[in-house]
Order: sequence, then structure tokens, then C-alpha cells
Amino acid sequence: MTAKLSPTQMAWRAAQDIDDGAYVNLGIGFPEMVAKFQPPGREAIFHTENGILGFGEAPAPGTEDWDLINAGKKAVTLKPGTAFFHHADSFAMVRGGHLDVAILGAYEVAENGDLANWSTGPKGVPAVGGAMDLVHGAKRVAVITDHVTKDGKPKLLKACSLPLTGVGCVTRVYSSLAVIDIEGGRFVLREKMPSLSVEDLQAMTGAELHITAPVADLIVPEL
Amino acid sequence: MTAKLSPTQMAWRAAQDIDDGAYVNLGIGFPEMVAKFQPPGREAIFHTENGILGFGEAPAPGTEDWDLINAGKKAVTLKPGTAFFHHADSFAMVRGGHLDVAILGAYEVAENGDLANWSTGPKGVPAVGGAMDLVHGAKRVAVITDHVTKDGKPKLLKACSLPLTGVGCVTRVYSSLAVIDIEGGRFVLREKMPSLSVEDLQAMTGAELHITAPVADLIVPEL
Amino acid sequence: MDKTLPDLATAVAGISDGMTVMIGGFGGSGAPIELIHALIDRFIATGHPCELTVVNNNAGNGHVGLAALIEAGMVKKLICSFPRSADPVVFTEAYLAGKITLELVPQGTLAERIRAGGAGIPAFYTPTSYGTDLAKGKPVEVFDGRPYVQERWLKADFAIVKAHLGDRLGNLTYRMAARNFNPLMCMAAATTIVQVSKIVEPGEIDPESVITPGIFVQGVVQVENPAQEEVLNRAKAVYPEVSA
Amino acid sequence: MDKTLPDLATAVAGISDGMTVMIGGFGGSGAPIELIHALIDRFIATGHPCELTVVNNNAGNGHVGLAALIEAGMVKKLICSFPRSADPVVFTEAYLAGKITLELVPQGTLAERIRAGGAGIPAFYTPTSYGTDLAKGKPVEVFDGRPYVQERWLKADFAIVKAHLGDRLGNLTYRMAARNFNPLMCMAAATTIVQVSKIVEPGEIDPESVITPGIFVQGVVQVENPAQEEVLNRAKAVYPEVSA
Repeated sequence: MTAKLSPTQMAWRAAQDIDDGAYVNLGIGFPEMVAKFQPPGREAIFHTENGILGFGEAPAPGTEDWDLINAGKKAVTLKPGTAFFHHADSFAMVRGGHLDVAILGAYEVAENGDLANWSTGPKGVPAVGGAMDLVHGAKRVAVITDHVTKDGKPKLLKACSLPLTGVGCVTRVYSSLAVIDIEGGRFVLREKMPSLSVEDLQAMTGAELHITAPVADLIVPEL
Repeated sequence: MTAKLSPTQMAWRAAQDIDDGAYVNLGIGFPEMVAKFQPPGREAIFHTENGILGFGEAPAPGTEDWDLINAGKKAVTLKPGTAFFHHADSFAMVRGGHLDVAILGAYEVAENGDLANWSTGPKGVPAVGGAMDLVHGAKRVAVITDHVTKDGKPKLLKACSLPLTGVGCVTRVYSSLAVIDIEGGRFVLREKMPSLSVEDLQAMTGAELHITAPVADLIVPEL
Repeated sequence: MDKTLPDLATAVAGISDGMTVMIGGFGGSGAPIELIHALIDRFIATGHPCELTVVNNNAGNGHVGLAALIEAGMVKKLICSFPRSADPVVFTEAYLAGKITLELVPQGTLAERIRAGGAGIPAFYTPTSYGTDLAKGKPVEVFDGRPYVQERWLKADFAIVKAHLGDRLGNLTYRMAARNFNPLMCMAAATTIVQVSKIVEPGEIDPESVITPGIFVQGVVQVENPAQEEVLNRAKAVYPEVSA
Repeated sequence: MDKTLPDLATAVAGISDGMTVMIGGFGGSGAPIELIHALIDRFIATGHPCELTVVNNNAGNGHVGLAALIEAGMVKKLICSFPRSADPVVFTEAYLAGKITLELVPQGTLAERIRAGGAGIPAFYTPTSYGTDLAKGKPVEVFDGRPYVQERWLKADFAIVKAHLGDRLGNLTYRMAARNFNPLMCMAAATTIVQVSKIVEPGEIDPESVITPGIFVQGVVQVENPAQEEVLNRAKAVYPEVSA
């Protein structure tokens, strides 16, 4: 089995690209972990759709205040400088282009930047939340995702097969095997697991990987 | 010369139609005086476009706070329960139909409810302020105006000749000679100065006055 | 002017069959549990109101609050962004059985449609949902070279809302992230009824800190120490309680 | 993160020729007089910035603030709702002489266009101005049987704004009706610079009472005891002061 990054490690890698003072929205699930891995000396300000800017980490169990939760309905804490606002103001921040980065999960990403992450098809109960707003609002939209599905099928594709969340919105993918930019409608490989050849990676990718500069090793600490 | 109401008396008459607890916006100038004449036992709540709900009367000269002004840039005061808000929220109140009454001045009013009160034509500097919003927002839009111009020409007309503020928006006119409703595209006479015959009033009015019920005497105290 | 109401039953008395009702809250935070339960009580006693269209961000959790309203069979249609929760069984079963209709709306679009309803803006354009299934059938217009979807305002006959402090004029504050959709829904409903933890005298709320000015509120009822949906669900509460 | 700026000159250094600049305030209340005067100082010293498009509710009063900016010849176009004041001579003369262009916008539409710019809404519909000269050339659409005018968002390169308290993260409060357009302009400009009466530590502003969250602000400069336009005008002040 190929060595691959854990979700925690992908979150760590994504965190390295967040600047000091950046305004960041982290999607429910894996992306939420990015907040834990801010490099020393950098402090991003986190936004949650339900109306908080600049919240802190999870409280100790038993000390939760259920009026102080994030978009995933998990309890968070206050920090000096936190601000509360209503949902229309919150999505003004999102849609108005005021967030520097949004990091989301993905079912599929296409080489033109299309993202599918909200619906696996017509069966079951559809749920979209704030994802469709986030992909068209933040200055930079990145995705954290396993490189392939549980069945080993590529998640990075020429075109998405699942219902879209947004068109041409993703610019960087942090996968379990590589860091890939989306530029001019193409996947551009930036970093890959050192143990993996470009050919092996290409075989697990559903669209052509372009190489425009030396590909760096994707090196992430044990976490 | 015909006996006619002073602006203060017109304001008094308009005030009699404002219910207890009504949310009211009073235009700059004559309409502002309406606030002074609330009948005993009734208390309206006044809105000003620049972001105050529930403000009080003018402060004593010399005690003005120039951050606490109304839309006419005149100093006002706080009352218990005053609220401040920004301009978009203020006009959400206006445009969203939350005001019960707006009372404005007029250059001309047409029998279909068209109002002209912002521009006397292409010369000079045009200025509109919040009038165009108010006429399409409040549940009831009334006008306080002299019945005729300084030259004795009718201000209540078949159609406005000046640039419009709003289309079909006025429902009641408090003139210096009469109280006239606008219903179904017609002027309906409700009250007139007792000294004036309907024929005399008609002669000073630019469109037909309809009478659908007994016309009451317009009786206003000396003020 | 006194907008205070004596009790929860009076507060929800005006809601009739077939109405569109906005219910505040994001998940459990800011959810007016006691007002919802008062509405269920009325339905159990009288068979009304039913056939409601409910607007909420979610679709209820467990068997209290909005989930209990759905479970009681009072809701024919739900307009929401995220009908999932820790325990979404009530909505899920009703939806899959075809007993309830769902209009799924992206969260920011939902918020903006409600604000637009309150602000007298009948339609607006947003980049959100362009090119997706949720934009199907909606007009698209290009501004400055970028395509946008036209969305319509959302209004309601009633809003039931949870706030923190309120005065008899209807001025409100909220508590932390329990603010969420509540101030918007106050604006967008013909009649807005609010449960507050405490009714205070006019002037006790700093005029700089009023979040919802009273003009957007028609009734205020005090509910001290309101229930938190999350706490109820951890205790596996069911409404109405089933007698043994 | 520290958005505080050392002085007024630094605060306005980024404004260049031809930019669109939103200036907060309604008449004198909330007008950032000191920031405007710092901009005039720079123009006198360097000849820049000029050819500005300014967005404000009014057009200045007397010979200070926005009126002084116009009098200095720095403004080529004004977007406003009400270019009248107690002493509008500066704008009036410039306008009648054809030295300045005016885009007249109804006040609520101006506010909503600015909010739309900040909220990523490229266009919206309003009943305001339908059937009037100010709707000429704008698309009209009928919703639910009523006609509405399509209006476009308004954005700016810079906003210069007056607030009351501010912290180094950019969180702001305002003072009474000096709030007016200021919070909206913070949202709609690529760069928003704010003069505050006092810079406080993060957390000193109650998170419930933050009116402008820091995400909308790029720079904060302290101006203790800011001038009030009304007071300056009653004293017949002129900026820059003419030496004897």
C-alpha cells in the first residue's frame, strides 16, 4: 500500500500556506483541523458561517456553551477581539470577497477547478450548507482530500461526475499524495510524496498532471 | 384673501391621523412639525433615515450633540428605547414596508397619486435624499402642502408637470384648504375649510374633486 | 406601546394552517424551543396549525424543537440549507416517505433572501450556485463578465425567534452565535414573535447595542432559562413527553 | 495582527489619482474630517491625488471636509443623494461651472448599492425611483405584478471612515447617528482606513457590540477629539487655513 498522508497531515500541510493575519474559513470535518497547525509566529483569524469572527479552540468537555458553536455545531471559545454578527453579514464577508482562504473537503475536483462536495446523487437527503457560497467568495479556495476514493478511483478528474458545488473555483488541492495547483484549466503538480513516482501518481489521477517547475517532496511530520 | 391653514396647522391636522404606536417618518421642513402635535395619550415612534428610531425632541440651544441629528441635520435627543443602526438597515425599514406613515412635502400631486417633490427642473443642483425610497416604502404616504403655489396655481393636478418622485404613491393630502384622499386614481374630498365652497375649492384644484360622502369641516385650532 | 405578551400560548395564537413560518436558530443555538413546543401544544389540542411551510437553516435534531414539529405532522414543506444533524431521523424519514417537501437553498443565499424580504428587495443576483443543480430554472445574468444567478426574496407570515434581552418596544439583543438568522427573520415576517430570556425596561439596552430595533418585532414573551436543543438531545428528550 | 497606523499622512498615502473613494458621514456626523484634511495636505504638497470619484451622501458644507476637498480641485465626480447643505456654495459653483460631475442616487439606493458592493451582490431590484428620471436607462423588471428598477453594486478603491472605538484587529464601534454610511463603506472598499477617537485593546469592545468586524478594515488611526463639521462651520472655518 502506498504511503499516504493522514487527514491530520493534510491539514498540517494546508496550514503551512496560511499567512499571518489571514481571514480563513475551514469547512466542517477534516479542514477544521487546519486551525491546530498554524506555524509559530503566525495567527490567522477564523470565520464561521454562523456569525463569529476570531473564535478560539474547543472548550474543555463539560464547559461548552451551546450558544457559542461553529458551523459544524461544535463548541468553540471566545478570544480577545472576537466579533458576533448575523447570517447576512456573515455571508457578506464570504460572498463579498473578504476571506483570504476557504478550505473545503471534496468528493471530486476537476482540472478546470470545478468542485463537487455536496451531493452524491439523487438518493438520500441533499444538504448544501454554506459550501456553494464559500467557493465563490474567498480569494483562494483550496481543497483537502484523499487522492483517491475508498475503492481506489481518482477524485481528481477531467470533469466532475457528481453534482457541482461550484464552477472553476478551486485553485489548490492538498491531497493525501500531492499538492496540486489548478492553473489555466490544468492540474499543475507542485509537491508529491517522495516515495511515489510521477508516473504512479498520474496513474491515480483522472486528468493529466502538468509539471512546469521542479516538483518538491511533500514532507509532513508524524502527527 | 381666502382663510387658509398655516404650515403649523397643517402639521397639526396630519398629526391627528397618526395612531398610538405608529412608526412614522417625517420629511425635512414642514412635516417635521407633525411630531409636536401628537394627540394626548398617543405616542408615535419616529424614524429618521440617518439611523435613529425613537428619538426625542430638539435639545436646548447650546446642548446639541452633532452626532445626534435627524435627516434634516437638526439636533435631536435620546429617549428610553432609542436604537441606532446604519443606513442600509435604516432603508430596509423604509423600503421593506415597516413604516406605518411617511409624511412629505410636495411641489405637485396628481390625482393618480403621483408625487413631484424633488426637482423643479433641469436648472440648479438636483437633490433627492430619501424621498424616492420613502414614497415606495411606508404603508401610508401622505403629503402636507399649500393648496396652491405662491402664484395661485394649483398644486393638485391631473398629472404632474415636474419630475416625479414616485408613481401612484400618495394616498392623502393635507393641504392648506382641505383634506383629500386619493382613491382609485381620483381626488376624493374629505374635509374643507368651512368658509370655502366646494366650487371655490374646485377652482383652485387642477383635477376633479369627487365627493363620495359628506364633506366635513376642516377645523384646526389657532397655533 | 407595549409589545409584551403574557404567555407562550398567546404568542403563537396567530399562526394558522398553511402559513409560512420562519423559525430562528442555527442548529440548536438561537432556536426558540419553547415557542415551537407551544405551537405543538396547540396542534395537539386543536388540530391546528398544520400544513405549515417552515424556513430554518436546518431540519431539526432528535425529537424536540423543529424535529418535534415535523414529527407531529405539522409541516408540509421545509426551506433550508442543511437538513442534516447528529440525529436527523425525523426529517429524513418524513422526506423519504414523501410526507414533506424540501426546498434546498445555499446558506448564504437563504440568509440574503430573508434579508431581501425584510428590506423590500424583490430579487438580487449572487454568484452562489451558478452552474449547479440548485440554480436550475433560475435566470442568469452576466455582470462585468461574470455570470450570476437571480434569487427572489423570502417573506413569511410569521417568524418565531429567540433573543436574549428584549424591551416592551421590541428592541432586542442576542447571545453570541445564537444571533444567526434571528435578526433577519424578524425583518422578513409580517408578524414576528420573540422569546427573550429577560424583558427589560426601555433604555436598559444601550441604543448602540440594539441588534434588532423594535420596528421589526410585534410581540415579546419572556422565557427565563430557555432550553438548549443540544442539552435536551443529550438527555434524549422527546416532545411531547410520552407518558409511561 | 496590528492594523494601527502611526499618523494621518500614512493613513491616506495609498490613495492615488483617479481612484474611487468612499467618504463616510451624513452631513457632518460621522465625517472623517481629519482624514479628508490629511488628503488635502498631500495634494497641496505633491499635486496628488486628484481626479477622484467621491461617494458620500452629501456634497460638503462650508469650506472644510468634503467641501474643502472639492474646493481644492481634487474631485472630478461625486456620487451622492443630497448635494445641498446650509452652505453648499463650493459644490454648487463647481457643478454649475461644469468642473465636477454629479451622479444623483436616491439615499436608500445609495446605501443598498454600497452594501451590495461589500456583500458580493452585483445587482438588485428596488421599487425606488421607478417611473422617475433617476431610473432612466436602467432595466426594469416586474415581480409579483409590481415594477422594480435594477441597480448595480457600488465599490471603491478606498474608504475613509470615522468611527468611535477601534482595536488593532480593526473592530469598530460608532457614536450615535455618526454610524450612518460608515459601516457600509468599510465593506465596499478594497482598502478601508478608519479614524477612531480611541484605539483600545482587543476584547475591550464587547463582541456583541462590535458594529464593524475587523475583516472589513485595513487601517486604523487614532484622532482624539475629532472636529465636528457643524462646529467648524459655525466658526466659519476654512481648510486649509489662509494665512494673513
